[in-house]
Amino acid sequence: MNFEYSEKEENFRLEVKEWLSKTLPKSLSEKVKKYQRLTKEDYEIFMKNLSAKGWLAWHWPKEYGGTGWNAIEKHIFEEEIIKASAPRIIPFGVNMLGPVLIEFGSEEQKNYYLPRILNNEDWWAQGYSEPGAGSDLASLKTTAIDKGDHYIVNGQKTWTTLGHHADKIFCLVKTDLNAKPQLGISFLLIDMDSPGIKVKPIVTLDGEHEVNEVWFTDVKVPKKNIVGKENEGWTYAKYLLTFERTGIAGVPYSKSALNHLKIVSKKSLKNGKPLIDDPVFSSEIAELEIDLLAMEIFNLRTVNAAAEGKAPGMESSLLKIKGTLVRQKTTELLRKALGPQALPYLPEQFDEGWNEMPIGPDYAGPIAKQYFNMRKISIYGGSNEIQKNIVAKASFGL
Amino acid sequence: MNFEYSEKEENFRLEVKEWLSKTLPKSLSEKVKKYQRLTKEDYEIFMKNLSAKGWLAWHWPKEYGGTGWNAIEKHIFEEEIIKASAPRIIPFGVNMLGPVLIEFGSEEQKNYYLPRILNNEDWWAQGYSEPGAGSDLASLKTTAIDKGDHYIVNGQKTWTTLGHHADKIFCLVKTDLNAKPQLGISFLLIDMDSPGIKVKPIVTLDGEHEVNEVWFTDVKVPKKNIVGKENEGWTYAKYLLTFERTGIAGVPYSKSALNHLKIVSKKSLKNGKPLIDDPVFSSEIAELEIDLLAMEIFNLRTVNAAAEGKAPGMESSLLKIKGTLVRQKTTELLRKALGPQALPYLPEQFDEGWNEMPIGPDYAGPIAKQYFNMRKISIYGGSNEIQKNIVAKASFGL
Amino acid sequence: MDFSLSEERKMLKETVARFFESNYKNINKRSENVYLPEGFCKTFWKDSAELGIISALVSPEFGGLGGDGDDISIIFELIGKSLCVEPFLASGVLSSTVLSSVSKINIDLINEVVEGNLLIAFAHTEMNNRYEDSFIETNASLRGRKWCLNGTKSFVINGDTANKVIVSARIDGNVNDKAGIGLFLVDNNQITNRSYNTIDGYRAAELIFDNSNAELIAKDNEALSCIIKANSAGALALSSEALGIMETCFNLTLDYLKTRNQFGKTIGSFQSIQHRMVDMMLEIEQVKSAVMLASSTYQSDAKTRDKNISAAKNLVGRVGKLVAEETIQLHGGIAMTWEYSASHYAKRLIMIDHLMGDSDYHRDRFKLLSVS
Amino acid sequence: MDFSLSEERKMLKETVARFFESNYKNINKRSENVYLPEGFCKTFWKDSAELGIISALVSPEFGGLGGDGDDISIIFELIGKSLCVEPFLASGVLSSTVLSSVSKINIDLINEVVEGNLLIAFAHTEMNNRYEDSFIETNASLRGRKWCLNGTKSFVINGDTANKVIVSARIDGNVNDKAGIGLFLVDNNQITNRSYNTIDGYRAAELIFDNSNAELIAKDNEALSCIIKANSAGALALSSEALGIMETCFNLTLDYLKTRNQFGKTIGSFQSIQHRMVDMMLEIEQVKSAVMLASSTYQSDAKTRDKNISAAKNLVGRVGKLVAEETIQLHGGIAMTWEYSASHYAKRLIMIDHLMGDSDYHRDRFKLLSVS
Repeated sequence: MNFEYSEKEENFRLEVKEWLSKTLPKSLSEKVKKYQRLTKEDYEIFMKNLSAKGWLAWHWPKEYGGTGWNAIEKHIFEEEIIKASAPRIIPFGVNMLGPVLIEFGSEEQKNYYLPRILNNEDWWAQGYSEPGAGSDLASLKTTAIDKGDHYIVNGQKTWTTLGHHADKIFCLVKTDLNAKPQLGISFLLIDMDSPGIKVKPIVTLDGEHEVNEVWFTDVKVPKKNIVGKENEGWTYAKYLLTFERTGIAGVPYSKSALNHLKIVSKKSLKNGKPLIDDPVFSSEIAELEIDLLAMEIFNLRTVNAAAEGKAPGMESSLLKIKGTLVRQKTTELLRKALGPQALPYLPEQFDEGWNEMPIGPDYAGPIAKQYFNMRKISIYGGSNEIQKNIVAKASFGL
Repeated sequence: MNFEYSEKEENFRLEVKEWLSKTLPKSLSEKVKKYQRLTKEDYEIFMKNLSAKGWLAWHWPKEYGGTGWNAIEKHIFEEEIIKASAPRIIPFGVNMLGPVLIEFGSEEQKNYYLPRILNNEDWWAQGYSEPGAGSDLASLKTTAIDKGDHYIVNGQKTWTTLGHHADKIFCLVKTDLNAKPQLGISFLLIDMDSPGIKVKPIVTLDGEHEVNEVWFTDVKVPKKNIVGKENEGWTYAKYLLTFERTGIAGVPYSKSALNHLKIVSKKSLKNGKPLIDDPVFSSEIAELEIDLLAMEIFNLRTVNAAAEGKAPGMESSLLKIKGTLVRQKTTELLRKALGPQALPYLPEQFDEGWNEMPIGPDYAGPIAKQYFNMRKISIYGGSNEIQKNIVAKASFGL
Repeated sequence: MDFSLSEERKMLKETVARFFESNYKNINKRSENVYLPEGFCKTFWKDSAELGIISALVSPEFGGLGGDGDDISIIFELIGKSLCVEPFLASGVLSSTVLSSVSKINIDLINEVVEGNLLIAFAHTEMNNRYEDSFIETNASLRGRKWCLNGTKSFVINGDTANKVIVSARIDGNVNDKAGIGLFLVDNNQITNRSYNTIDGYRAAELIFDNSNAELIAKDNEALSCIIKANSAGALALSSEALGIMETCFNLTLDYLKTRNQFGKTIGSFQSIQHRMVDMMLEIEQVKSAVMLASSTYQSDAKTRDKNISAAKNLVGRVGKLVAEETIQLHGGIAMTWEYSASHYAKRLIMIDHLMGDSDYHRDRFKLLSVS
Repeated sequence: MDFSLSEERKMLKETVARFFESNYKNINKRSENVYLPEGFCKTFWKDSAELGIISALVSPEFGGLGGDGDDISIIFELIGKSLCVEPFLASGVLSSTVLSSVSKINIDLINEVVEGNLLIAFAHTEMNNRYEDSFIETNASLRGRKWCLNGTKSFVINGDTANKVIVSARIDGNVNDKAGIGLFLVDNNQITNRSYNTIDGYRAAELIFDNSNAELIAKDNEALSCIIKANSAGALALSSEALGIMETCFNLTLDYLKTRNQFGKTIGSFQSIQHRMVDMMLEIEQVKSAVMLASSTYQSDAKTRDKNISAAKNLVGRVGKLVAEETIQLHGGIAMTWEYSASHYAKRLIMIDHLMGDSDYHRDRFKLLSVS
């Protein structure tokens, strides 16, 4: 066995790295490093550069304008953009809707939407979750009533990430009201400027606005906006959920956070000495580093299997669980490392251009906020509890 | 609030302590301290002394020859006998069958059995568990078929502690074969020398023989040996399970084990220095000590409530869970403290009179063995999982 | 043994509970108070004083009506339940503990505090002082016959609106020496401050001393033992507050589990969730027990007091993390929102571990004190 | 990247698996072997040698057919699954690693080991040496031109039946000095031993050296780096063995959960049990990953080798405890019995943490090595 990358793969990594160093504005990566709020434009700059390079659709086959990369290349690409502190690629259009349209969309839909995604003409949002249906998507209540050539949509979606920037939203809606849960659901594309749509911000516990509620009141949606067949939306939604996710463990995020943790622990003092010299605290870091090291190999094993065409089974679920635990633990130790320096909360500090003196060291500001924010990762995208149910059912026959 | 004992209680403690120092043979407490195997006589010596003092039936009301102690006195008594390294009081007759007979037995049964228990004339065993029914007592399969003036008993009991010493056994048996689980069960007293009874030792993972299988083949049991009414044995069994158990958390055991842990950690060397000076290891000890300190107060709160006549509810279950975890953690740290010294296994070392040189320090021998043995405490007496089910059902309404 | 509260304390508990309930009913009220100019509600504070809540934190010897460990713990458990941000900790516990522990007692000053007329903050923490008692860089020197302070104190809770501040400063010796420490009383007009909210809703400030005039109230051993006592009193108060928060978190979660449906059943009917609730309940009972022990021995010798308080605060740190994280996880998304109270309880619970010594600090202190 | 085994190794794995399976089928067979005079089965050992299993642990350079990290890890994972007690660790890994790492290679000796004719034990641990590489009290001195040893070595696995023993001893310097260490080869007729079984079924011995004649095979830096390499090789072997045990424990538990009924349902149908099984499975995958990393970098520079092996052994210690305890707890009483195999797997798994460095030791070593 040998876990080193091939020369070809190393060259590819170098190409990504060099491209990023040339095209990613320093001011932008600085904002990301400082956890400052990103504007719509900040995301778009990076995504437009990716478009120009032909790398935006990194999960698509070549024939549709994608990269055609295998799982290892995707993994390298993702590692490098995270290491470079680039903004994240907003996944809703390019990584989520795109693959669904490629697999299930009509020719007309493909011809219209895919180029627009490739050129960043539409900002897509995802309309899955509802107030009464978190991890249990099958019990959703938003309805789309057939009115001949259009549907009338009523209901409410929630946790819509960056929905306030969106031009369009893909939604799961109930088209057959009498069907059982999971049945009678359709996959619908909706313009956000349709009359009757209202976006309300949700402020999260860290005081930030990233997610939204989206309310639909008698929203008219043309019938051609349905993807695939009526009442079969659940199949398409599931396709997305099982879609190969090489990055699910968030290894590069945890690696960079662990690195940060070591730096902070060197600077934080306990009894006048660097905290990292405290045997108990450094032991916690060491065991976390070991967990992460093992998880990186576990992740690579899965990436490699995917590159060889094997479908990821319970590995995705296990990596999701461990990935979130490791990442949360890193933010916890960062918070603990600060001691009382974790207390101050200056929301204005995360605005672009803020250049007052921080309270305490410059790295302290975002840390407690990040700790609380990161509680979400074990909840969304199928909570860790749901992942455990999936594994138990699929792998144990229990 | 004030957690100090009253003068009366302190005097009582002194009385117990002094009595123990006078009557408990030094050779016996040494055997207990060294975890040596106790003979039937070892147990009986101590219990006979208790009888003579009138303290054997420490859970019984005065009118039946018991002590009539309240929960705090019982708690003090139990603490002191453990501190003195006395053998444990075999509970099956005096603490288990006794209270059941007092509550549900016929006058004839009370007159016959209770004095015999008080005078240690019978060694009782408990016949509840069966191979197919561990925590799930209701599904037991041992049958007692009505034959007019007697029953014919067939079946198998298991985990019968010290059953190889027993003269008599109280059993739960199925008397109505058509009844649903929990119904049709009777509480039967059986002579161990009845024809058709066979006791087979179970050797546990630590190589010791304490528990047994008891096989019944066409065993004839007189009808007068049934306690209470036929088919209502489940009620009496439950009475025992809910019977006030002030010692369920095992606080005095854990306190003495923690003390031992500190001594061992002072003697064990790491890089030539006492292990207790290792910051990580001593931190584990400190947090365990804190857990135990809190549990001791939690236990006292419950003892106190019991002394005031309040029935213990979910507290018993919570204390059982935490008590086993703390005690198991203590044995784990003891094992870890030894390092490679935990490896040797000399079963003969636990025989009375063994006086060869031990391998390594004299305290090392029993430690790993004890660690493995203590895995049982979270399984028996209603596993920790069962305790959690009970709490969830009773306290949450979930 | 006596596990019950005296009749007087039961009444106190009921009165204060009712008062908090009617004034701090929902989380929006609290959020409003957080953004008032003072970072808390002056009227509420004044009303609390009139009701005798501050008085209950001070011993009769100094004009109060309580001041025992049990009093602190009763009141702060209720503070935890209502999540109130009034300066009970700064003025009611930390400063009044110092003022009533020095040898030169200023009874008038304590009276003013008890009546809520005067707000006094306790400024000991510095940027490089994690939680240590004697690690002090702020400098005190004599100019003629007047003391004058130079340096910066950090994370001073309610340090911006306090009328006066009790400040620890180094008169002599090296930064971590146990000797050479002084405690000073400083008027707020002698201090420049930069104030901000903390992530858990309190108001704190950096206090800058630039040749600030100061009155010496204790020095050397006396000063250090006052600092230690104040920090222990604060840790006891915060442990009790944390207990109140944990109980609330548990109840909020239980209610949610009973009503929220997923896959056609209440979430609470899932066994894995039930077992986690039992784990939480058990640990909260442990915390309750540790807090009871700490509060009942608060009046003992310093070693017993500090050992039991460290045991409680360490356990609070560990269990607090469990309860805060489980409360959010078992709720799911809703507990991630600002709108829902659980998120604020969780934040305060976590941040209590960053005040008056975290679980690591108190574990180490317990270790030292438990060696007999 | 290459996560798969070569065709040769796949064949090796299959052959060895089949061999273990047919010779070590049930736990009673193992218990019999444990109580044989040697503490293992000589016939089985000889057969293993003929099949090439010892050879697979030694590099072709020294007459073996393997010797890479992957070879060690394949064979010891299978040893874990069959729980066999033959002296693969002592003679196959520890001693042959030393013999093939010193500068004065004695190829004939290695051949004898590979062929199973000669059993060599590695005696480094002492009563006061926890897991340290250089903490050595046993003394070596020159009498004329002959080396002679005095002292006691403890917990020497298979030290009683070994024909020869490799012994670390101090030639010079203080007890924990890195310099002044020698490695010696000693005939068993020079040694008094006291032998006993370990709680996990192995045979070990105390070896007493009383002016024992010894042959020096390495000293100073060379000796120390051989000791470190042998200990790392042993830790890799034990980590792989632990992985095999964990996989077996998991499968035994899963089978039991599927068949055992309680309250009218299989235990496995309870959600809280299912979630704990997922936790176990996840951690076993982590261990598998860490062992893969460690074995694939075994031939790298010493620092990389030792760092990754320490990572694996630390994780094995932590996860081993989880798996052993959960295996017993989820089974219930049956796993407390000597008769049922799970108890023996659990015991070996736990005791592996007491060999070649426990989880604390390897965490500390990882800490030192991960500072770049």
